[in-house]
Amino acid sequence: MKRLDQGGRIDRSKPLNVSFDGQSLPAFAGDTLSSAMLAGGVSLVGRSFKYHRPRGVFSAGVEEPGAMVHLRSGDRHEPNARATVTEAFDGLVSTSQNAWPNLQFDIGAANTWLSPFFSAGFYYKTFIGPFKHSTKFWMMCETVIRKAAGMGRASLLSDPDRYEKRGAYCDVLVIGGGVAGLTAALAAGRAGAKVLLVEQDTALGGALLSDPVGGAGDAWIASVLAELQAMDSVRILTRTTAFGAYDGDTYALVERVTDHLRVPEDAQPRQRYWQVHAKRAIMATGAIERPLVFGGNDLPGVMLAGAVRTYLNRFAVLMGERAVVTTNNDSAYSVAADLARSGALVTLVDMRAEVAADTRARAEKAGVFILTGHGVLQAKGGKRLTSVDVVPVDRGSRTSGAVRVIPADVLAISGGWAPAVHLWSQRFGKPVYDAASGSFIAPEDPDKPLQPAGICAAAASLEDVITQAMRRGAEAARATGATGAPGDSPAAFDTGAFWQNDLSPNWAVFDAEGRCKGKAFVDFQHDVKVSDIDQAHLEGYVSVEHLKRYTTLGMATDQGKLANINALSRMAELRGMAIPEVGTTTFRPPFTPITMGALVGHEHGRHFRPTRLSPLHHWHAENGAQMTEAGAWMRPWYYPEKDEDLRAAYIREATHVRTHVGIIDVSTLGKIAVQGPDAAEFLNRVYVNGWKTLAIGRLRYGVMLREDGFVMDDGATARLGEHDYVMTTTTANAAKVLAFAEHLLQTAWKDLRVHVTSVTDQWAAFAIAGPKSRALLQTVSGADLSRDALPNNHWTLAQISGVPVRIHRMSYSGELAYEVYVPSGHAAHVWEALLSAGDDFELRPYGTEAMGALRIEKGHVAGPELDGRTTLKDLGLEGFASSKKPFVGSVLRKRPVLEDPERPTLVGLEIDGDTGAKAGSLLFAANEEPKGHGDGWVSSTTYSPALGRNIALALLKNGKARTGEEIRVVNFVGGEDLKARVVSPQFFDPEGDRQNG
Amino acid sequence: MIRINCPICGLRSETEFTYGEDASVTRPAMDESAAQPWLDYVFNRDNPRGWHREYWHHAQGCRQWLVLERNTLTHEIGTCRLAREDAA
Amino acid sequence: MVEVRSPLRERITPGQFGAPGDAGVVLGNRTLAGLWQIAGWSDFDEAADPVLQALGLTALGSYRQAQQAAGVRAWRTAPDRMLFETPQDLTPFNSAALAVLDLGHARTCITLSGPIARDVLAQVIAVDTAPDVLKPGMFLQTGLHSVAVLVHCTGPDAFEILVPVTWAESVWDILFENALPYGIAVREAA
Amino acid sequence: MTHYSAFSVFRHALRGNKTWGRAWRDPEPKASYDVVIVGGGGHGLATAYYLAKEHGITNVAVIEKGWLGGGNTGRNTTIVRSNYMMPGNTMFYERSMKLWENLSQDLNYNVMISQRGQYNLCHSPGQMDAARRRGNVMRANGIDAELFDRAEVRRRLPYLDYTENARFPIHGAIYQSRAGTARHDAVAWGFARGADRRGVDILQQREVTGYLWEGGRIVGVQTNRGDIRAGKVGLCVAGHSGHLARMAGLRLPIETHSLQAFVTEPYKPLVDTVISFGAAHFYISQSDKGGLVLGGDLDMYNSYAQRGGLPIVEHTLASAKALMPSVSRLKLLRHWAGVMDMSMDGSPFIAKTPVDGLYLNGGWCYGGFKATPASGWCFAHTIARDAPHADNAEFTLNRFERGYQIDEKGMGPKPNAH
Repeated sequence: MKRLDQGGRIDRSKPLNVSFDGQSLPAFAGDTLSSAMLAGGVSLVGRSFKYHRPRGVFSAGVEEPGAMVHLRSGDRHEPNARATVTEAFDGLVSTSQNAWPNLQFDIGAANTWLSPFFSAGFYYKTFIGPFKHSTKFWMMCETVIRKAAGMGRASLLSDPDRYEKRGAYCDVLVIGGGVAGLTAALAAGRAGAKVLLVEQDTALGGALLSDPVGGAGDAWIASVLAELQAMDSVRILTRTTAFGAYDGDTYALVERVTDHLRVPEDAQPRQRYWQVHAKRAIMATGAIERPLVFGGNDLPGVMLAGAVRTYLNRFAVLMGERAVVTTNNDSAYSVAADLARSGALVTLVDMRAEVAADTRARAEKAGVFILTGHGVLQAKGGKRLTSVDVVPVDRGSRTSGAVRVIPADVLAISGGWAPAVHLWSQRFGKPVYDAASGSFIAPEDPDKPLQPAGICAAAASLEDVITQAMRRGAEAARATGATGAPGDSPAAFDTGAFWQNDLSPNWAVFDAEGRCKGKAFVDFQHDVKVSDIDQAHLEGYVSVEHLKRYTTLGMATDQGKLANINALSRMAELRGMAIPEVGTTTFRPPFTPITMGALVGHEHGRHFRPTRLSPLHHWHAENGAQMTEAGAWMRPWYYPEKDEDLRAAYIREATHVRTHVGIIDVSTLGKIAVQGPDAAEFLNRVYVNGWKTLAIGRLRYGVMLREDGFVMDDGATARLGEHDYVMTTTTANAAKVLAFAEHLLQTAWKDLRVHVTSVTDQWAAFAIAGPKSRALLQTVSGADLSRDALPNNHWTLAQISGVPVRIHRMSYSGELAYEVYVPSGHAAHVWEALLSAGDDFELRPYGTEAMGALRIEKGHVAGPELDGRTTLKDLGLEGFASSKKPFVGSVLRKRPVLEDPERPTLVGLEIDGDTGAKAGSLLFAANEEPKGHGDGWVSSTTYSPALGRNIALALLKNGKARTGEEIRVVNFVGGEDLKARVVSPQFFDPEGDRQNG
Repeated sequence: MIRINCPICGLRSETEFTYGEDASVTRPAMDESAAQPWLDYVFNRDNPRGWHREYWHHAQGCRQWLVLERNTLTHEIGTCRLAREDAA
Repeated sequence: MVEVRSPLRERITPGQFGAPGDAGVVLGNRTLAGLWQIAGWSDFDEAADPVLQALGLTALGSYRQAQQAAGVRAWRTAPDRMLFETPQDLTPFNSAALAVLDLGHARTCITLSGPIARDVLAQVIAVDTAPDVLKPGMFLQTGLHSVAVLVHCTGPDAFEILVPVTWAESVWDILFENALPYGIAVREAA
Repeated sequence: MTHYSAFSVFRHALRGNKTWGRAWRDPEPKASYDVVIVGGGGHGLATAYYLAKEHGITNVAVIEKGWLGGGNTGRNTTIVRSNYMMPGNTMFYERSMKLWENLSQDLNYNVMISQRGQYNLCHSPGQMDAARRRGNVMRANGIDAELFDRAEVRRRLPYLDYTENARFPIHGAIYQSRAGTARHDAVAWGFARGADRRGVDILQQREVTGYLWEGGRIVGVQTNRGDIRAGKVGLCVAGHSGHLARMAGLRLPIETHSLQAFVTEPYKPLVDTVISFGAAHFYISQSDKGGLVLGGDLDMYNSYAQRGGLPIVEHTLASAKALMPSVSRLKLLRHWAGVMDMSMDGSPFIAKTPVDGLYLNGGWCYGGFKATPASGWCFAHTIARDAPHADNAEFTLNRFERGYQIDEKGMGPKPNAH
């Protein structure tokens, strides 16, 4: 292997600092990591998955199964980087993976000697172990297997790079920038369509880039590209892989924006994920070369013929002085001729008995020695190829003569070309077999919005490619409404390359018994051999999917790009069927492995989901609140003083409310404006209680059910005007209730003249609770809030510090309490005014934990009790249900199990001892053994400052009847077993004297 | 990516919408007091392989509920109309 | 008059951020002069007419094209709903036939402009922002970081985004984050 | 038929692996069977296996439209657990776990049960309370469960996001140490081989197109390759239960939805357990091959297309990065989808149907794989005895009429929310 002094598409004036396993490689701008490795004489790059066989560079593209490395280091470390598609950059550091202690001496390589025992499916037959009812033996074996498996080592550091996501909309998306793609884009662009052309490579030209530099192809690319670049309606993206075709004519692309640089600079993203919505798309994705199968076909030095040519012509790397090229079709004649012209001694071993005279003549003229009717029985060597055993073969690929040993340092193989129909298959299903090209292609269907063009559609010559791509481009443009003329096709030209003509079905070389000699690989990375396929067949794993799963064929990182068609050929032989009868598997996205961070874009860290903030959020933060997540919201949990913990803080806050006055931000409550002449009727239908009589100036607590009769939500609704109400919901259910209301109004209740609109953002809300709340509010607002002027469940308008507010008189804490609704842009102003005016009243903020303590003391239900499985009766809310009207859920709530008198119902518990019970503990009768599902469970707990003891709300079977009973409260996972007495859930001030005062 | 042609907002991606439910079941009248019609409405489904009428909510758009025809086998999209204008 | 406090007050620091050089994007925040929703039913045309007249508008308008009159912007947000930015108090028009709702504190306006504004927008909303599609004067309702927003194209390279106030910081952060590679000038809040 | 063991592998290897016999036969169908099971996935094959093993009913056929194990059995994320809280579920899933723990031995087929544990993360005090309730129910029913606080989770899973930057901080987790994964394909193959050994006929590439009726009773099935009579017909076709039930005139409380699964490139061991995120529908584990296996939320709309939509791909990967930021630079290798029977309360059906001769096993929502052994065991019992076992007594079709919704998540009758 050596770098040539001339030729190639590399820039010899720009040497790059690139290394592999500490070895410096002679890299230039334009190289890939693999071309730099080959130029530097590196033949052993990695180890295979199962047998840890030595592997080198096998391809020059995305299908690479062997040359996978650790790329970069530290927090930018990337495992399993394919060297063949890693652009060389200055400062590139790569190391080998999946080898221990090192790449040259890998202990795991011992597996290759044990390979008969590691045959297909051996895992399923062994490691079962002698112990009944125990998985320990297998798990012990598994630990060893897991360590040996895997490929690269992943980093545990956070990724420092940025990723972007963006949408794009075009008439015609052209995927692939080779001759077909460029031509199709030209036709569509000329017709006036908005075109997006994407190419995964760094440059446009596709297969032409593997031709010798300076040929007719280069001029062709330059002229087509110049015309495309002059069109405003055409956008070209290189380094961009279309990895998926999805519903809605959506194509997913990843652009590698800065992967060819050492680090992204100036806040540039590492990669950009494009979501393209294209009216029509053209798949000009070319083809992937098929390997031939014979013993030792995985040795470093054995390489796809097209790749040998790419390294030679694009990267100026001559793979060897003594080359053997073996093929079943004409295309490999190109590489043979090019190698010979570069000075290599080339033997071409053609499995076909006859070859077209012209083909033969052209190759021989270049100096190639041709053996027809021959195949490679075995490639030989240690860590790299040294010689090739060549034998005469018959039509069935069986040996029919003596072995001839040819010394060689490179063996180029070609089994024909498999069109890359992945995207089509992802979207529309399985491709069909085309006997003419011996490959699977997309079936002809002009109605499909995604059409193949070029080699991907098995075009047989460059003229065909251009003609067909012109037509596809023009058709696609026309389908999107473009009316311009596509003009004349760009002229075809002679590249001097051979096409896949006269493909023979031979794909492997067998000995006289029909077996391959040595280890003949079908799936290279996963080490699946022909003998594994044979064994799977013997054992009855005969469908394509069974074979794949039993042997892991096609499941490696190349996802069968190299293996599939050869495996199908073998199965067809074994089953005595034609390939199309055997069928194929469906291609799944992504086309090539995709960096996960790219698809995440900015949605990570604290932007994983948007955060909803109260207008008072910054006040809370600045005043020392510990915040907590409540769905999308952040809420103040407690406001610790000095080094108070949660418990000390909430007890102090709750006590303060009961003795003085406290204020809590309840802006997170859902608020829905309900407007229109039928608003009362609407409320009457969605709530279980009646609304027809609610007067303006009043408000009422309501409960709503789901359609199936379980409780959905609760909250107060105020009547603001003749046709105007404002409903409040729990923080958690606000969006759900609004969408449900809209659904009912727009589908089943179209006759109701009602509008519902979220006003959660419009209004901030504060609950002010405590014996001093009235005095405080009267002072700051000047309004008369006396018991007669504003009784419970009434509201009034007032002004606080120049801001018009609405004051609701209602209590959640059981104290004399008000809710103040403030336009949210004035929330902070009013809040601050209240707190400063409140110095005389010792107004203090309190958080959600203290609010929870206060509501538990009053026996009010909240989230833990409204868990989607409780009924009105369960929660002691049956009294609210009207019997005079139907409401949502009124029929289904009467189902027998929902009416069962034994159901768990809401009770209070007084917990013995000082520790308190934990929510989620189970309840058992005192004399009962604690097992099974228990008699109920603890939903909410707190220390009650007012009662001076630990209390809880719970749902207990037949609860009400058990008042006074002593029960067990068991928290198995916390090791607690407590006693408690069943009491009414209204622990504190059950008569409501305080709140009604 | 399902793309829905909202009669108000135009062609939009499914991420702006919330899937509602089967639109082929009809909510019984409010005064229906028998359980069976409610059980059928709330629980039982045709669940067809093929064309399906379904509710979508343009929650991050015009907040209209839509009735969309969609093929459950191929994800093809048929007509889309405002639920309030849907005759069925 | 008590000043309306922007939900972005704590978030916005005027200055230059992100990639060096000329800012590709200018971000700012404007408090709305007043925002009102009117909603009606089958006779919405008729019921809305007095409001339209009072604001100097003639028709309900389309779902894509915003309307302008002196000191007024109007958006037809649904068949039976319109949104107006106006300092005028529309409460007096509230009736059995027309539901009037004050949303003046419910939204804030994030302004996004500059030569790269359309690209930044394409990174955060799933709607085509190309100049021949989203033209000055057009508007759309869409999701931005899962938040329902109204985007109004106010000029060739200028957009106003009406954002619910409780989500405003998240939306601002996402716009900021997506504009970093182009260089951002953050304006003093207006 | 060969008994599998290290010794048999050794013996066959010495003969060049040319002497292996079929894992199961490819028989010609008989005209009539005592029981015909429709659906050759894990559940159908397990049902046939247990009919033969536990009830001595061996004149059984399993009819499969495609290739066995090709539906959801071969498409799931292979998680096995028994952390269910609702009466009706708890003991059923624990029966399944106990069967799993002996399944490789029972089947003489290594289904690779790996009890590497499962964490359900909690991200708020409320979630911790809900997890405690679940854990307590499990423990009270003899099932292992532990509740860990943040510090303990951090000690055990140091690679998750514990920084200030995490949108939903980890408060703790509930852990089941006996949970884990199994090799999904092997489960289908193992049951197939086990059933076949006991005389069950497995008939692949045969699609049921209708039923044979006699006097209002189902007495067999019509297939695309001829009729087959049966004493009893059992449906095990989750994803398509609605379709096959409708052929018998039944409308089910089931909708069919797509659920996607994801696998990354293989890496050296990284995640040695199963972790469920509590802030979004997401879970992660790592296969023995080294691929990270990710599961996400349903595509929310009804679908029979076995391919997933892009929004859920994005959501799932975003969840992965939110939970474990270092996955950002790792690569997604493949994603696919299966179609699920989503029932109206999130729980399954194993019951006689109102149609004589027809038995239903379906409605598995996301949770079918872990249930496979118990599902087969209980369905076999129900078919053989014409009455449910106590462990599947509540999995009836009429439970909605009664109001007995087994709703683990409390989401109500929204099939895509379970």
